Amino acid sequence: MKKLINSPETFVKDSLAGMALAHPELIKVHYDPNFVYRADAPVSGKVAVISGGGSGHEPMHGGFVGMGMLTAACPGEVFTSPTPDQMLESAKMVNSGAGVLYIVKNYTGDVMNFEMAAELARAEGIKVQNILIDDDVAVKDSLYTAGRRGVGNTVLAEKIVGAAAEKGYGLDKLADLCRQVNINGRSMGMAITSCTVPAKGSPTFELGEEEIEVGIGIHGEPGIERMGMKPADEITEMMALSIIEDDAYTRTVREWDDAKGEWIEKELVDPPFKAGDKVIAFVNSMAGTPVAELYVVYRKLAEICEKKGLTIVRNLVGPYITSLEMQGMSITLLKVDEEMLGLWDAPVNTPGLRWGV
Amino acid sequence: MKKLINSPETFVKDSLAGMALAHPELIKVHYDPNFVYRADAPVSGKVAVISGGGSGHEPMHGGFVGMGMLTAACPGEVFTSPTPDQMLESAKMVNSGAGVLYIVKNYTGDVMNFEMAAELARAEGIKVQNILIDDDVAVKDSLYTAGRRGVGNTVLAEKIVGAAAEKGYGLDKLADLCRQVNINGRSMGMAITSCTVPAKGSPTFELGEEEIEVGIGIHGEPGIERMGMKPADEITEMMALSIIEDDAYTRTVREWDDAKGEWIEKELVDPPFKAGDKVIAFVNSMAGTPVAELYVVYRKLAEICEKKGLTIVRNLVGPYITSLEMQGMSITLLKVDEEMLGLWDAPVNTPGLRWGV
Amino acid sequence: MITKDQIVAWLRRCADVLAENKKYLTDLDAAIGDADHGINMDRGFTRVVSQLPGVEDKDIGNILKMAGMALISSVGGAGGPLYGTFFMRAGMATAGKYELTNADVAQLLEAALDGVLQRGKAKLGDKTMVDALTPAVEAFKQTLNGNAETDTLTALEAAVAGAKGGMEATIPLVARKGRASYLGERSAGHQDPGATSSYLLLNALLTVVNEA
Amino acid sequence: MITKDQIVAWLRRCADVLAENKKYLTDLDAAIGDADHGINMDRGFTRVVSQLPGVEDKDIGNILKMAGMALISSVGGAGGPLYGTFFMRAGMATAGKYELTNADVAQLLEAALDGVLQRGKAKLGDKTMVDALTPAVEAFKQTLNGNAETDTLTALEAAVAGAKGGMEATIPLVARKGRASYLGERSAGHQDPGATSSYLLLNALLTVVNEA
Ligand SMILES: Nc1ncnc2c1ncn2[C@@H]1O[C@H](COP(=O)(O)OP(=O)(O)O)[C@@H](O)[C@H]1O
Ligand SMILES: Nc1ncnc2c1ncn2[C@@H]1O[C@H](COP(=O)(O)OP(=O)(O)O)[C@@H](O)[C@H]1O
Ligand SMILES: [Mg+2]
Ligand SMILES: [Mg+2]
Ligand SMILES: [Mg+2]
Ligand SMILES: [Mg+2]
Repeated sequence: MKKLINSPETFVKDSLAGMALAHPELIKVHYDPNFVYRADAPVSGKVAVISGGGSGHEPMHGGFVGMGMLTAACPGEVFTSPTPDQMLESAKMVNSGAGVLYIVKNYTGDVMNFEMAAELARAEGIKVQNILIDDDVAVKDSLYTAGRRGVGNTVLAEKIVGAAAEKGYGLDKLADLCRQVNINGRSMGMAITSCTVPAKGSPTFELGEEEIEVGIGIHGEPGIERMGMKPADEITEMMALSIIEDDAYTRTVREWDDAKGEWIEKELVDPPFKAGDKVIAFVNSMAGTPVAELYVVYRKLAEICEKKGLTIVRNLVGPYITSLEMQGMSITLLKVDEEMLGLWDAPVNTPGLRWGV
Repeated sequence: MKKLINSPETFVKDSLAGMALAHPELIKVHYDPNFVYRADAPVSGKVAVISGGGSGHEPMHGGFVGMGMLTAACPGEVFTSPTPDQMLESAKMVNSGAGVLYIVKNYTGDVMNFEMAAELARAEGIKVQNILIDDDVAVKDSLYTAGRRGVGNTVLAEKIVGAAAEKGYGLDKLADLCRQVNINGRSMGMAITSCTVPAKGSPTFELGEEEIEVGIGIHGEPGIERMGMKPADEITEMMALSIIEDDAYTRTVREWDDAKGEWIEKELVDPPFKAGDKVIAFVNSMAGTPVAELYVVYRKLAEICEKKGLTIVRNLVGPYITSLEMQGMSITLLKVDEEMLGLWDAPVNTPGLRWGV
Repeated sequence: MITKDQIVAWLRRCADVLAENKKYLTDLDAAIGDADHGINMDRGFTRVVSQLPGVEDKDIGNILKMAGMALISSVGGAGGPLYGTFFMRAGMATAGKYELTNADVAQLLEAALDGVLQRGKAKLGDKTMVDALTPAVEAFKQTLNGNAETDTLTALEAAVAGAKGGMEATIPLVARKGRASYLGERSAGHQDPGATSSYLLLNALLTVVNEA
Repeated sequence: MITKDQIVAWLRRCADVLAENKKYLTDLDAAIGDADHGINMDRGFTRVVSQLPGVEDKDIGNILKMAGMALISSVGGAGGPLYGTFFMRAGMATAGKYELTNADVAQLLEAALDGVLQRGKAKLGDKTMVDALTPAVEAFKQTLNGNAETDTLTALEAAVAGAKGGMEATIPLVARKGRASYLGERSAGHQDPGATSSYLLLNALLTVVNEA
């Protein structure tokens, strides 16, 4: 295994230390438990937006901490959900009194750890809400699975919800917004090469010289189909259509009901895309695929969206939610209304995403 | 070969088309000859700053076209210098009358093509100056070679010189500034894996399971030394010291003398770094190395700079001058004065680099 | 009867067994998950052992709660909250005790399994650790049933046999919970890593009691 | 004597030969350069051939200048300006002509080589195309020397032999110009791609003249 690390054990901390040194004006890093937080937190009167997940997806989440996006981020070990103490301690550090929104990608581990964290935080008198992101249309039969994975739409949700928190949205309104962003966004990914988890030291899966896998997750989870390499346009079309033509999607999520004081089950439905929708189009590199190739994909994606009557009002092209050094890409489309669009355009100043400042 | 392209022949154009679609407010693309130019060019009264080189290094150069950076960029075929007609036509398109500065990376092909372009542009009455970037300390015995290659410092030069052009610097003053940036910056690169040129279809070089090559160029040019994989800290130290302890470097460059109306030879000397210097530190991914690993490198680089008495006043960490999908990284240190620092901080709005707007 | 010292020995033994089986569990997880289960469990029990000295003189309840807390704050992923809850509940069920009767052990196991079920909401046959834990707890209780004289060793042997059977029975199953569920039909034919670690943990207890 | 039609045939022949040797030249360039020389030259001569119909009825000077322009605006890299200049200068040296005497050919070759030297500033022994072109031009002139009767074929044969010798002589050399120079001593032991393409281009002329 060849990586620019000192050892699998020190990788996450060394990387956090480097990020802290590179961006002292934006972020600070707390160790044991590990979390990244806004240099100016707590921000008086504002709800704190906290996310987290396994490491290996950088810049997500730590690189999205800063003005107009996350208030804190909890990095786990590589590809392993962080632990409740990280989530709790970061909440205590950045809570201004206005409460905390945990943005949680839908993986069993993340969900359970964030639920435990929420219970612990509530026990300490912090108002908390957990909102799931589950946007990966590659997960089929989701009635019989842990449901759709949280992938690319997480980045868009963190930007939009972070901007709303900056604007002063209260916790409930923020949770509503985050749920709206979640149900209106869909993604799909593909891999050209496998990633290698440092502690494992060998590739998670093997692809042949001319093979790709479509539908993979950001942890190298197997996809829908393994197939021969194809021109970028064909791959893009296949993935874009899977997203655009995806039916209404119904599932049950667990959210905290403050009035009842308990977790309740909620049915959420993602409405399908339709002609006339305005979307943010996000073409993401799994890390190893260079931006020049992403633009080849974007070219075709724009053509398909136009053909399908979707208007791309904004776009994001680059490595934002990665999978270690994996080559491959993902596409996310998020239907936006004027409110979301305004929040997307609002200033953001983080190590990984910056505009308007 | 697995890449997200449609064919080696269409790669450059497809990618340019995607970039144009993604950033219509910033840039436009002209085909046959190919160049990227500012959507609002020519910018009245301002010197046009044009660069270019082989494709495969994205976001450089096309991704650096926009307010506060390049006025135009000429992409060649992958790893092949662009041709004089691209450089000439782009100059004609964006010249406001204040003249054109060509920023040229020091490769035989680039130098000759840009010299031909300058001659052609002058014949059409355009004021032109060519300034070389040659910052790669890995090239030894440069008396007997084509000299040091232009690598990471090109990105910093394009930012600083672009900001100065935006501020209204005249052509001569701009050329002086660019020369200053060049002689004060030094870089070194390393590869973990080879890149694959699309038209060739197989890796440019082979590295073993546990081998790296230090001193490689951005086209997969061989380095100084092939060695076993080492911890990131060791690699970083080796490279940082090669840069920081590099002696004064003297070479002859060809520049146009407007008074004499001919090319003249000029001796330039890079002063060595010394304690007390303020530097911009740039840790760059060759594309395939994720940002989390770059921060591991940055951590150690910051430590070494401090030990050597260099103050890092700004930093840039990410994939900015890449080598197709190569895994690896480069380090650039640029000694800056107040003028350069102010220009570095000035607003920039391009697909690849954005702040202050 | 299981003593406090045996509980402490169990936790140390768990750490040893998980260190030995780190690669094995990780490889099982690579096939249908994300290749970290062994690494996570090893990290967790290393933490448990490092915190043992601070609680060794406390009661069994406190020792097991410490183990639960240590797992929760060091394992992460799905394993962390599940095994963390397992040991937290085990600790709550044995609060104040310095030795455990067979009935105490049965209560411990039942409470721990309940915690896992509540936290993870998996059902038997979902191809998770529940598939190893459930038959183990059942077998333990059944062996005791109406027979207060049964020795702990016999009951534990039955429990471990149950866990082993449950673990092996996960092989043909299609996962319906956790990361393996994303594979759908493709998850069949592989043994579940969590069921395997559950078997190893119970077997470690048997070994310790056996050695006494 | 070389006719205009032979010059046109030469350019077409160059395109064929470079297409055939695209991989060979690229592989040579991979060893000590950046693996594009064959690809670049092939692209360049494809452009030349595509533009031939527009100038086929013009004089040799115009045809060669067109080739030079086409190469300059399609090859890029080091090869583009160098071979572009080669053909531009060849065109300037043959302006207005529809056939070339031996002396004309000598002038053409000399002017073309001069252009390459001025543009690239390489010296003999720097391990570049100059190492193939210089002995070729020398041999051509020498064969003619004081002997107006020598037929073009004989002189060209000598030139091509000179190019071949020069090309092969690049193998042990350490490069001092172009991308290969970055390798220092490591560039020794490899044949220079540019010297090889120069030999191929001259050999194409010989083939065409031979066929007549
Ligand atoms: N909902 C659940 N209930 C019970 N056990 C589960 C559940 N989800 C996953 N597991 C168990 O967790 C194991 C995986 O643990 P681990 O690899 O540590 O977590 P992760 O999947 O987050 O990487 C699975 O093999 C399975 O036995
Ligand atoms: N300064 C020079 N003068 C003459 N020939 C040169 C010079 N530099 C390079 N060459 C020739 O150019 C060839 C490489 O051409 P090519 O691969 O097309 O360009 P690049 O090096 O830009 O990729 C070399 O093999 C060498 O013969
Ligand atoms: Mg995991
Ligand atoms: Mg080249
Ligand atoms: Mg796992
Ligand atoms: Mg070349």
